[in-house]
Amino acid sequence: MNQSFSGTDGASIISDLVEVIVANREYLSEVDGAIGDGDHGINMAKGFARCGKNLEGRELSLAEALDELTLSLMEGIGGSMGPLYGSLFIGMADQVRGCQEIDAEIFARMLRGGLTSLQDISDAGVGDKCLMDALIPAVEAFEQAHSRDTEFTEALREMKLAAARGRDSTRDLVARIGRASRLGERSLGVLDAGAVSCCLILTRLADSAEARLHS
Amino acid sequence: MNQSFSGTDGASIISDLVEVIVANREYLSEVDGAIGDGDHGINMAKGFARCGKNLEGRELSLAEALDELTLSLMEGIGGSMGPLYGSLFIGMADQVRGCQEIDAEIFARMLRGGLTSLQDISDAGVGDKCLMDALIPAVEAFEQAHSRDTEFTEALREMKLAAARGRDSTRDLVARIGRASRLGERSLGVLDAGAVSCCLILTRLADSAEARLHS
Amino acid sequence: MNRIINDPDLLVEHMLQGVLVAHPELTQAKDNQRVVYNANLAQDGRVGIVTGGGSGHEPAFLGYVGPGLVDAVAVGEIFSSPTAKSFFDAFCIAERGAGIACLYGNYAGDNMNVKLAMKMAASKGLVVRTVVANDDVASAPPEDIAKRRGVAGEIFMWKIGGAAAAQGYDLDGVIRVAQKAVDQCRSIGVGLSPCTIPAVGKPNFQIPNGQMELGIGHHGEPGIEVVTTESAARMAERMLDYILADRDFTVDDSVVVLVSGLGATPVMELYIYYAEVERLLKERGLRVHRCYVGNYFTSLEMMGVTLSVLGLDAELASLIDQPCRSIGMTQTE
Amino acid sequence: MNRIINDPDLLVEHMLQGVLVAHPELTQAKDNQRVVYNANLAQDGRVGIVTGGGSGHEPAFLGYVGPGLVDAVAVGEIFSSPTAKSFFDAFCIAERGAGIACLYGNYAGDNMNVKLAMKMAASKGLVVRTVVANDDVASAPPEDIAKRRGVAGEIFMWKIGGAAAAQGYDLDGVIRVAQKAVDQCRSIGVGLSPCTIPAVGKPNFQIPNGQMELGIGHHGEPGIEVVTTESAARMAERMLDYILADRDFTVDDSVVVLVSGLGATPVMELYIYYAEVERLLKERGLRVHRCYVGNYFTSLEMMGVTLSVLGLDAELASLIDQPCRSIGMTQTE
Ligand SMILES: Nc1ncnc2c1ncn2[C@@H]1O[C@H](COP(=O)(O)OP(=O)(O)O)[C@@H](O)[C@H]1O
Ligand SMILES: Nc1ncnc2c1ncn2[C@@H]1O[C@H](COP(=O)(O)OP(=O)(O)O)[C@@H](O)[C@H]1O
Ligand SMILES: [Mg+2]
Ligand SMILES: [Mg+2]
Ligand SMILES: [Mg+2]
Ligand SMILES: [Mg+2]
Repeated sequence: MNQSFSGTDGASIISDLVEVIVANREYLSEVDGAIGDGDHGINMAKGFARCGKNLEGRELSLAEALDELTLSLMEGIGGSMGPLYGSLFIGMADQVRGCQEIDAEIFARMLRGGLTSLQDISDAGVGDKCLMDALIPAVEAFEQAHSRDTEFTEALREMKLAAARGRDSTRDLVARIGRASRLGERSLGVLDAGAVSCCLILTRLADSAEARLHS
Repeated sequence: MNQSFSGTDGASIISDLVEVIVANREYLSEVDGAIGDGDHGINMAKGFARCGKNLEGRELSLAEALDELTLSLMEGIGGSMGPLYGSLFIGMADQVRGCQEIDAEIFARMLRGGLTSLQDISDAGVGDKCLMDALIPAVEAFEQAHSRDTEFTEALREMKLAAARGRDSTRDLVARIGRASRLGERSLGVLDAGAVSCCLILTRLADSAEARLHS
Repeated sequence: MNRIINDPDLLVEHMLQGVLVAHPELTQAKDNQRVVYNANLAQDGRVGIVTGGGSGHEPAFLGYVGPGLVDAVAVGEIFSSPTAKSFFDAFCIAERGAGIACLYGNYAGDNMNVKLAMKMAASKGLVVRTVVANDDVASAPPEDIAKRRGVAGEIFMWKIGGAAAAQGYDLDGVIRVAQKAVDQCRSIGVGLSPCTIPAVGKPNFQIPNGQMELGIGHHGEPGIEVVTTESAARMAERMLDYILADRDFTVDDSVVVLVSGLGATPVMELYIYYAEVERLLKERGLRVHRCYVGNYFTSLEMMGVTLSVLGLDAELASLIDQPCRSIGMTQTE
Repeated sequence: MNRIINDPDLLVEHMLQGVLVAHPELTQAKDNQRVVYNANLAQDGRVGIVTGGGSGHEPAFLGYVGPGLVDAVAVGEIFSSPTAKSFFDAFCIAERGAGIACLYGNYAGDNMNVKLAMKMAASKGLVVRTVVANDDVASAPPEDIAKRRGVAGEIFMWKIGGAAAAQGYDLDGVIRVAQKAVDQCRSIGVGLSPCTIPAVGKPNFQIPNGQMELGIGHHGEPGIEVVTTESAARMAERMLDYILADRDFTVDDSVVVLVSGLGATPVMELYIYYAEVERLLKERGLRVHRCYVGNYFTSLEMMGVTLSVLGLDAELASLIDQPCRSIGMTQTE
């Protein structure tokens, strides 16, 4: 009944994240192009692809694989995305170090750890039209579902829904952060690129975890 | 019967030339703008206006007034127009130095002297789509009329006609000299700015001389 | 867009190739191509000067590496902060036993990456201190001065900090004078045309023809107002008014002025503009100790100009006059 | 058009105001504002170096006045030769008892005005000799080499001539080496966008977006061909091919390369381009003794680049390495 997945299968879980970002390179840049400078897909794919190369043929724990991803982002991207997503993943890694099995409790701590670490370097929050609009509701949705004793699978589903809703909410927001804030009201009506990439990552992470769940 | 005009009234004759160029500043630039860089009126007016200032309130022989014009052009314009028109006017001045009266014979020598001096520094000729297209036929027309013993007045009229015809001929020429030569065939169909200014100068010179003729 | 490039995704790599073959006095870090440093750094116990920032601002940042200026620079993608690792590697290279002064501009990405780099440095026992340039008066009101962006005034910070390090100042001293250079400097820019990042292929902001954007940032960050383009004289007056309203320069001995083109403005126009600035400063009783007019800190092929004014005391005056040599600035005797 | 100017008819006057207040080491002739000279000219019996040309090419021409370079310069209107009187006045100022080398570029207006100025000079007993740069291979075929225009290679002529004069060469010697610099130099340019003379208000030639004009002149004179814009590598190869086909540089000890932006091309791209040039030269067995990459000779805000290659012998190598100081070029040690 208490579902979990193995903490030793990190390389393949993170490879899934690499795959989804690289596959959405053009789409993410297109979204960024509407109100940003059109390079979000380029930036993200650069760092994630670098990680993909580093993971090839290796067996890593989830913590180790998250560390690899962090390093690739921090060494490969720079800009704001390197430190922001880097902080997110290092914060996650810190919560799963030494964990053989990841259950919903640990997964919740991992998500919160990532968010807290990210908030160390970003003041942004819900409503700023940025990746926080997807991340914060998703983390909270998982935590709430878990605190209601919902099953891991169901909590993951609620996390995905919240991430997607958060992503979509950015359409009606005026950007208060990053390049798009230049546009003021003109940033209305389109999605935020960071929220889109964050939702892609969380969704794939949930699917990867779910596929590996056992009781 | 042997018409002439006084060689002591130079300042007022040259002032007439200044007036016509300054009055046509915009027009000359407009003509240059079609296939050149649109500054012929600016360039010419700058030098001629400078001369106008220097002539103010002075009594000068025709030679002295032409020297003033030369100096103003050479010191004031630079580019190609300074030396070209400067050479024309210094060449004219050299032929009328010390002349109390200017008759058709001297006038013909003055025109030829100007052309020869100009040809010292320019290889251009009829057909190149430049000021030579107005100048050379005009000088030749006056000389021929004079050699046929035509009256001074009539020779001036023939000179004006030839200058205007020469100016108009540039419409159907492809520029072989100066900026407009960049355009090749595309320089067809519009007048050459230098031919226009040259025609204005010769016409006004003829009118000025004619108004002062006495027998 | 019509540009002289090979691959829009490899602009920085290709630029670095050119810079390195053209300037043997610069070297690339062995294990990090995005770190460029002075090849002739003596192991002499002086404070190391590091900076870094996005590319597309050339000669900034790497054009200020050289004797009397910056020792090592972290190089980012176009208009994008270098990685934390690059800042860290630059620290390691510049370290010569007296600590590192990391002198950079106030942008979200740079702040985050420097912060992470300093964590890495701390774990290796490196002493790194920072000065963060925030000279752009247009980017936030005086009560939010810490939010202001760094623009061309960063060059003063490097010049002053680099001269101090060359003279043997300790880390405290270098930080003190570099911070003084920032505190006593104010800048503002005006944009007359947008610029295009080649990988993007079209401008990601617009300035209507015949209009100018006052207070625009080095990456097209929004300015204070968009108005019909004025005469150089009026532009200079308007910009100087913002600068002089923000800080009282009459308390200084004299001022240094830096007029930088944003990339596509002809040098002729920078001098036309400078003539007006000089006249206005004189009218207001300010004496110009030294001036710099040229393309010192650009934004790709943007048209426009930035004006920076630095108030001097005796110490800054002596440091600004020291010799230096680099792609972007060479000063003799 | 959107520019930083006061009055389109007074650009040169206003630029000179700025240049003169910014650079106290430069002076304007008392009775001719269009002559600018090195304020610290010693009365030392050296050959005087004079040049001149239209404005809008900054830092050329006046930016090359300084020790080790040009002594006095005649300043023309935008893209228009200085007056004969200005050339003459520049001769008089630069004369220090050893004659004048007038080193200028091959343009109809300049040729005429220099010719007239030399007549004036002869009547005052001044000895003036000329070298006329004609380095632009695109402007006429080899059999018409005397018709070719002078472009950025003029800078080599000034540098070499100026260094020779500083070393005490007599007039014969200065003319000989300056002529050698011209004879052993070839240049070619490529334009990616037109430029606008402010008094005219619109470009007086066009380059379609996405196309490049190979062999374009510094005032938009027609080039050899207009083709779709290529990679920097292909551009460099095509341009170098023209240069190397025109003169055999393998006979020289080594070469100097000058890559100059035409005004609006980002410095980043000049380095991307230079990396390709360097590679190609190496492939062809040519050794680069020294290179210059930057905005050395511009055409207002035109986008594009010129490539100049100078073949060196021992004498030219020693002269090109001499120190010099000016707005456009400062070389130490
Ligand atoms: N301080 C911040 N906190 C959280 N997210 C941010 C912050 N700044 C920017 N972002 C996110 O970054 C995204 C843009 O990323 P990207 O295009 O890669 O970088 P850049 O804006 O430098 O080109 C935005 O869509 C936004 O979601
Ligand atoms: N070598 C030459 N000989 C005679 N006329 C010339 C020559 N070169 C140019 N022109 C004349 O000059 C005119 C252009 O003058 P202007 O516009 O003042 O100079 P620029 O072409 O330098 O802008 C042309 O229309 C042509 O008639
Ligand atoms: Mg972006
Ligand atoms: Mg970006
Ligand atoms: Mg013209
Ligand atoms: Mg002209």
